[in-house]
Amino acid sequence: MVVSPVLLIAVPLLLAFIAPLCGKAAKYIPPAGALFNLILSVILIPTVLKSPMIVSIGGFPPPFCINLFVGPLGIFFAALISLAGFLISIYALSYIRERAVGKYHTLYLLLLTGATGVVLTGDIFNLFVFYEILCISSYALTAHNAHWHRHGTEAAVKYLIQGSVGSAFILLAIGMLYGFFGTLNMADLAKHIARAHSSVLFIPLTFFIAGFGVEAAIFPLNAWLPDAHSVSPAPISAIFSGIAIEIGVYAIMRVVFTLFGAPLSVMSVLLIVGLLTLLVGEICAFRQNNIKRMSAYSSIGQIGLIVFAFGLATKSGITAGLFQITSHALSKILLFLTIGYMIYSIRMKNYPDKYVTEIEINSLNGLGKKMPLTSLGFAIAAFSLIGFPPFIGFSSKLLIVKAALLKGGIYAVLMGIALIATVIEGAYFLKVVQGIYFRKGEVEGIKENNVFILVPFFILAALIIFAGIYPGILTKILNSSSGELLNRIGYIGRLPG
Amino acid sequence: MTLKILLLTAFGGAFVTYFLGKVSSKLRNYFAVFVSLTLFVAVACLYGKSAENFSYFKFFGNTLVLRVNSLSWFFAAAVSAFGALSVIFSLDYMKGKENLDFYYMMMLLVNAAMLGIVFAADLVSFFVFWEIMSWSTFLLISYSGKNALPAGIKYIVMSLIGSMAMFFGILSIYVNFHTLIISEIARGIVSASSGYKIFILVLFGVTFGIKSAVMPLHTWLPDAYTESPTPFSAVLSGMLTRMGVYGFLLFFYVVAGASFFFDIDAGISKFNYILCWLGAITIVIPTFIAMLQNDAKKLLAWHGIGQGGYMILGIAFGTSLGLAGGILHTLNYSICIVLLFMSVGAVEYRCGGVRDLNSLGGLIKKMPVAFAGALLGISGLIGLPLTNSFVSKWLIYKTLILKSHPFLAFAALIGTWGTILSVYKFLHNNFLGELPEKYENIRKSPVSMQIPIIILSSAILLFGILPGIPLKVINTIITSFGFNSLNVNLWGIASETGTLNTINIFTAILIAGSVIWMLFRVGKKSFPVTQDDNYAAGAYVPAGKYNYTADFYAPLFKIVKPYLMDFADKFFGWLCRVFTGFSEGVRKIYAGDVGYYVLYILFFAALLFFVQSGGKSW
Amino acid sequence: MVIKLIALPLIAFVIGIFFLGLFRKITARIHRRYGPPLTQPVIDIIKLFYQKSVSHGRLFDFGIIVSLAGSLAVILFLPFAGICPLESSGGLLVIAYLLLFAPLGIALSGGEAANPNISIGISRKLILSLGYEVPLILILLAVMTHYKTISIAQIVSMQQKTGWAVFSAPLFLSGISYILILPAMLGVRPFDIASAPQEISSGVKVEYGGKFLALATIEHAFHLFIGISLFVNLFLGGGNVFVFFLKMIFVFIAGVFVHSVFPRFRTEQAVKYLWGWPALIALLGLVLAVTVK
Amino acid sequence: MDRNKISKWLKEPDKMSGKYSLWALYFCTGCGIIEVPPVLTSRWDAERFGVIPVATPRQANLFLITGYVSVKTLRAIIRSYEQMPEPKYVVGFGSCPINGGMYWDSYNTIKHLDKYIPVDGWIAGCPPRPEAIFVAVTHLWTLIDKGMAKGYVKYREKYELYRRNQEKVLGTLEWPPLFPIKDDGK
Amino acid sequence: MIFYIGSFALVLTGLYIAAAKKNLIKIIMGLSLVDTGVNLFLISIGYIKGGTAPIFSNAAIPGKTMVDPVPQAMVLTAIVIGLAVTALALSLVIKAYYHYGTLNVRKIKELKW
Repeated sequence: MVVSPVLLIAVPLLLAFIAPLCGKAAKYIPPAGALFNLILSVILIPTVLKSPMIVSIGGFPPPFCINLFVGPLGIFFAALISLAGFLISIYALSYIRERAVGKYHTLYLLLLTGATGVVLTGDIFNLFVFYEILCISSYALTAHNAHWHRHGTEAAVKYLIQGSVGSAFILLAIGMLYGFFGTLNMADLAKHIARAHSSVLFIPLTFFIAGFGVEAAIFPLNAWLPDAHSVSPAPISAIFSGIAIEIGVYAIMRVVFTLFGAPLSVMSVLLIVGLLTLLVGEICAFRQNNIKRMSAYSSIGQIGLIVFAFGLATKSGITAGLFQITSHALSKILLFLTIGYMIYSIRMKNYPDKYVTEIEINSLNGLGKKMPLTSLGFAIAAFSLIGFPPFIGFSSKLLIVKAALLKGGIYAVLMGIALIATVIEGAYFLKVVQGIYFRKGEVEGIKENNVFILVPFFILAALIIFAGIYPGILTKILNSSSGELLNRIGYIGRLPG
Repeated sequence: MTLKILLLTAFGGAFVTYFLGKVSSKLRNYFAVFVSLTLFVAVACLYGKSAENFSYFKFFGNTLVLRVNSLSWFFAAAVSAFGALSVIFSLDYMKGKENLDFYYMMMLLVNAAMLGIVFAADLVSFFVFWEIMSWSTFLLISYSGKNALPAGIKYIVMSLIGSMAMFFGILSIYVNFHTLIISEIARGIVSASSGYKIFILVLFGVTFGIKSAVMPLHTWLPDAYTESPTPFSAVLSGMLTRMGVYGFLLFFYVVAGASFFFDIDAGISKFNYILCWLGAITIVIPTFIAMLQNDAKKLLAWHGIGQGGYMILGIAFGTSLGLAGGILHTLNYSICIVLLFMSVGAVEYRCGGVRDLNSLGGLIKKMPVAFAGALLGISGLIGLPLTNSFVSKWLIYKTLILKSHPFLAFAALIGTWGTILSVYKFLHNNFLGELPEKYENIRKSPVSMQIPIIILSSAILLFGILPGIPLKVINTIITSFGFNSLNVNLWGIASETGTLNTINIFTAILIAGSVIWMLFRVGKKSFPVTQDDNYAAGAYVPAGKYNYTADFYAPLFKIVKPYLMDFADKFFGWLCRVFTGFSEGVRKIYAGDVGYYVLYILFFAALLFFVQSGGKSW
Repeated sequence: MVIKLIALPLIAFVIGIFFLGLFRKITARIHRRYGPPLTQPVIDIIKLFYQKSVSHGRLFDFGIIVSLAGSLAVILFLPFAGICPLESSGGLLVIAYLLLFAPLGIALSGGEAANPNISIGISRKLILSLGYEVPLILILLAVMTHYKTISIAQIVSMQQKTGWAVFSAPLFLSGISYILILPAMLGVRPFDIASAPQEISSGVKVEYGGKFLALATIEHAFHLFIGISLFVNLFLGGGNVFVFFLKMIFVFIAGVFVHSVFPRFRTEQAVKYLWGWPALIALLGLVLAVTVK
Repeated sequence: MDRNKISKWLKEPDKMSGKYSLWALYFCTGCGIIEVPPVLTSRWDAERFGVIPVATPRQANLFLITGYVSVKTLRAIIRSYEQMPEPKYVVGFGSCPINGGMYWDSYNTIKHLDKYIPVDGWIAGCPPRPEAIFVAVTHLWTLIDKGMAKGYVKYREKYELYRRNQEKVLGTLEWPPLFPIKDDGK
Repeated sequence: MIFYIGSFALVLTGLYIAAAKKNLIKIIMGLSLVDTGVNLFLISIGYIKGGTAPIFSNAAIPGKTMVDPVPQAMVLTAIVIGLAVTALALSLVIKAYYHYGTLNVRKIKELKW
């Protein structure tokens, strides 16, 4: 083993605090950090697929120390996070140029750190800490440019209040678990829980789900999401939508599957909640006039689909959920980035001295001719989210439906209901696509010529299409990831000593 | 392997066309025509070949396969032919419009996707191509902007509902039979329970019902046909909508198998009779609604629905004759409607985009070729003897009568009379009657429009006089479904109970015509007059000043109009409004008050708590 | 065969013209007039051939030829007293479709003339035909379903075994309905709305003069022949030449009586009538034909 | 009446058929038309001579000008006459078309119809009795037989003259000349 | 036991404040109360009545009487996090007041639906 996965967390954390010192060069630090993480995690993938890596920190042997558990799931998420982080930070190079620039980079790196930490750690309290890092940087990023941005502040306050309640729940649950079993190591906890026959264990589980659920944006804990996603600048929306909420889902699933062994009652609740989230998200998105808010609600819907897939609690279901996470991350990031660029261009043209992060759908009319590549990116992202082949969204939908049908019975019926959401999604996204390409707008003198902004589009679009045509490249890592989630015994068995 | 190359050419050609357009528009046009013609030639070369299961790709560990047999060849040939003709027609029609690179790319893409559909031998590739077709169609429908946009949305929403149903069905099949390859499913499905059969057939029925616009699911079609660019309307009506028919054939007769399909008892009636009746309703109501239309393309669009009913009826009825009639009618109808759309396109092109039947007229003198096309087109649509549709309709009627289903036959026949009325209005108001003064100086349609019109017109006559040409292919299709072979000869059907001999009819009419012509020549030579020289109670009224073709069937409307509402459209509209209101309501959940949000969290936690404490299942 | 092919149209022509003359004569007698000679239609036709007509264009000529050729072709497919040269080519369905040529041809021909009266006439004609096709199709279907064939020759031969269809239990309702719609099929009063001379200057024929009108008159004669002979074939059991002719005359005279005493319907009245009792009876007849074996 | 003479039919079918199939244009110009319905209906039954009213000039070959002709009507008369197929015959009915009759000094009535269209025969009377119509018809038969009812030929030959007369009264006519006018050098 | 009851009482009070109060400052105080309650809960898990500090250098004290150090470490972390959150929250509240001119959450409702 040449490199340590600790670096995945340490480097961005370090860079986060170096960034403010760098002055003008600060903006190159997030891409550098994310690229480092990306390369590192990709290098680690083959090793991890052979056997998970466990890194103990502080010299104590597990379960007494804080340890990192770098399994396929963790490394998959780490790679996804760093990929998203890298592309978004390239985009942000020229997008985030005004006002609170320095703070942005620090917070951004902190967010990446938090996210990476959550997925890599093997210790429940450590998970909480990283989760809090993620959350606090999210609150702050939401309020990016709070001084000029009225809605950003409002969204951040609301997000913060809900998030804090959720965090308190998590901490409470951790305390209870510690009170019961006297350990914080997840493998150890899982071992104890598997043996225990306590009838009160459902209390921490409840608190965990309710707590992580806030970040995961499951219905009805997701009221912050449309606000926060819609008002923050495009890269931030993208990282929220593409990464942050998926981390919430990851946390729920880690707790539910690994710690508590996926009891049926919880899984069915999650399934229903996922379905509700999906439907409510799509239905709300259907009537939005604000393009970013619409996309935000669409994120809720997609999360619902992910939770639904996980709620099936079968291997194929989890694989499908993970695939959907990938597909949603790629597509939604592309969607938010393209929307962001459109908003940016319109804003620069029409009111350059105002700070605008959201815009009416009608304002995008006719942009297809002025910004062909961006519009193409938007269309690809939207098509992928709807689930049209040959884009990646199709593959993930295929896997989810297949998983639900494999489980059969009532699950198949619920899946049928879930598919209605796709129709709604198609309706509102395609209306926007139509507007961009076929409506006449008053946009004049807008050009797209910023390479830093366009390059992420290319990469994301290429990934979406490539992974849509060859979904096989993901199946191996996703299969072993889902295996990791389901194989509780194996997880416990990794515990040294 | 050739199929793979064929599809690669089709898809690649579409994208190359786009980029060529950036270089030179002329080059792009030639290339588009070249690609579409190449595809046609390539498909034509596959005639008579039958090869199963070329694997060409792996998707999630499933091998995706292609195949060619008589069924797919039949549809592929039609698709590529109409595609090529539409592209040729586009050359002049689309001249000077915006976004032409995109337009040609999408035309070729739709074409390619349809080829993919008919060549697909496994359900995933079928679905993938189906969806590519759906969204590229959506983009093309929306191409014209303005009114086209709601039409596009309507299309894609209906289409998505259908695709989702199919998606569900495909994966259900996959999960149950562990294979996606059609021939293997066909073997596996024999053992399925009858409830499952109905479930699957209903799912696919919805999908293909939407695509081929069976009556309660047709509402996307009139708008979509009307608002898309006319060459694409031709493709849309000609082949794309008929992919639904292909789907019916594929799923009912190949996947499910004929015996499977007919053995199902769906409660009151047999499944296929339900479908038959849907087909019958689809014939009658739309053809009568078509009479009410004043937009030429909308009128044709309603016929698109109505004629689809014949195909469904013939196919679902499921006798050799009915099946042959249904499949043959698919081809025949497509020829006619493509031709009619092209005539409308030519008129539209010359008259500055006017399609309003109340303001056109008398164009026969100015655009004889377009008129000839329209005349043959409507004759075909009606099913006059010596045009192609006569044969297919005859087959359908005959099987309905012989199997003692006179009520279905009544629906089919009365639909024909509805067709006569509405298409005659189309012809009359476009080409006959007074020529308005403003169209005094319009010119003939350009050559690129005339070529497809002439080709299709001659096809109508050829297949009408020698129906054996397509019937021979269709015969192999229906025998491959396990039906009795028809006794087909070049000029019709020779079977025991009532034969059809188009040569006789042709000869009879030819002889009668020449006799009458000689009689006509015996009379004194008439002298030509202009359209101004008309009897108008002794007054001189220059033609074109007044238009008596507006509101052509006014007396009839007084009677039928109350009964001819598009109830399905109203229902769906109501559903949309309800859904919109509902979604407005649901949005209110996110009330903006953080106190509520915190309460939501608490409630959620409480609910979970409650549920968990109730079911301590671990 | 060839003799039949030549003879049948001639017979039809003679009978049709005879009917036209008879028509005028009987009408006149009912009006208590002396009336024209029976040969008057022939005189008219000869005169018309000598007149110099106007032509509005190619389609104007072509349409009338198509119209008459269509009627002529129908005659070849329609058995007259067992004479039917082309019976094996599609049966009743082909006839039902070939019948379309005549109105379509005239409509096309008139259409090119750009006369508003023609537009109205075509519209009325088509509406009327839709009106009577509804019961007519039901009737034809009842007959075809009952005899399980689409060949008229077979229908006739079966009737000769079992008796007239109009008096047989399963088909008598259809027969009644056919009688009710026969005036509309023949285009006589009260259903001559399409050619109403007083309202729309004889509708489609308003621009016809000379040989065009002559051909249209012949077409009308053929049309009378076809409509009546179809009824005789389907419901009155055919017969040999003489019997067949007698039956035709009988039916025809009944039609003329109706013609002579009724005023003209308005278009919507006609359609309402046709879709009322005749259609209802025809529907019941079809149900009867399906149920009663 | 030689309607049933086959030999004559074989010799001159055009004249014979023209004689016994006179289709009259149903055109009411003045009070004389009041006498036409009795002629056509049961009382006198013109149909027995082959005379029937038709709806349009395209089908007619007999033009009855039944009564006075105002200037406004003249336009319609000329139009209708020109639309009738040849051979065609015009019969002036009553004294008004002949010389103006009781409208002899009216500023708005045509006095001599044959200045504007060729008239093959006249029926005097104010108005004439229905029987006079039969007399006129039989007279017309003789004229046709003798080849004297050639008004339409005259119209063709002297079209220029007629057209000039017409335009003198009516001003410029909207429709183009029926026959080519040779010297257009006005 | 009293600690547990007390801590839960604190949590519930805090949640009530967060859910029911209109003033943003009060809500944040409520959140702080929740935090405090949770912290108290954590401490009381590790607390042993009459226990000593967990310092192993003094071998005389038996391990059993030592209070568990892990919850204390957790609480320390949690306090830091809570502090950060509160600080951020208050600064955001200042901004919110600056933009909206009110602290009433019923009036800060521009983002909804």
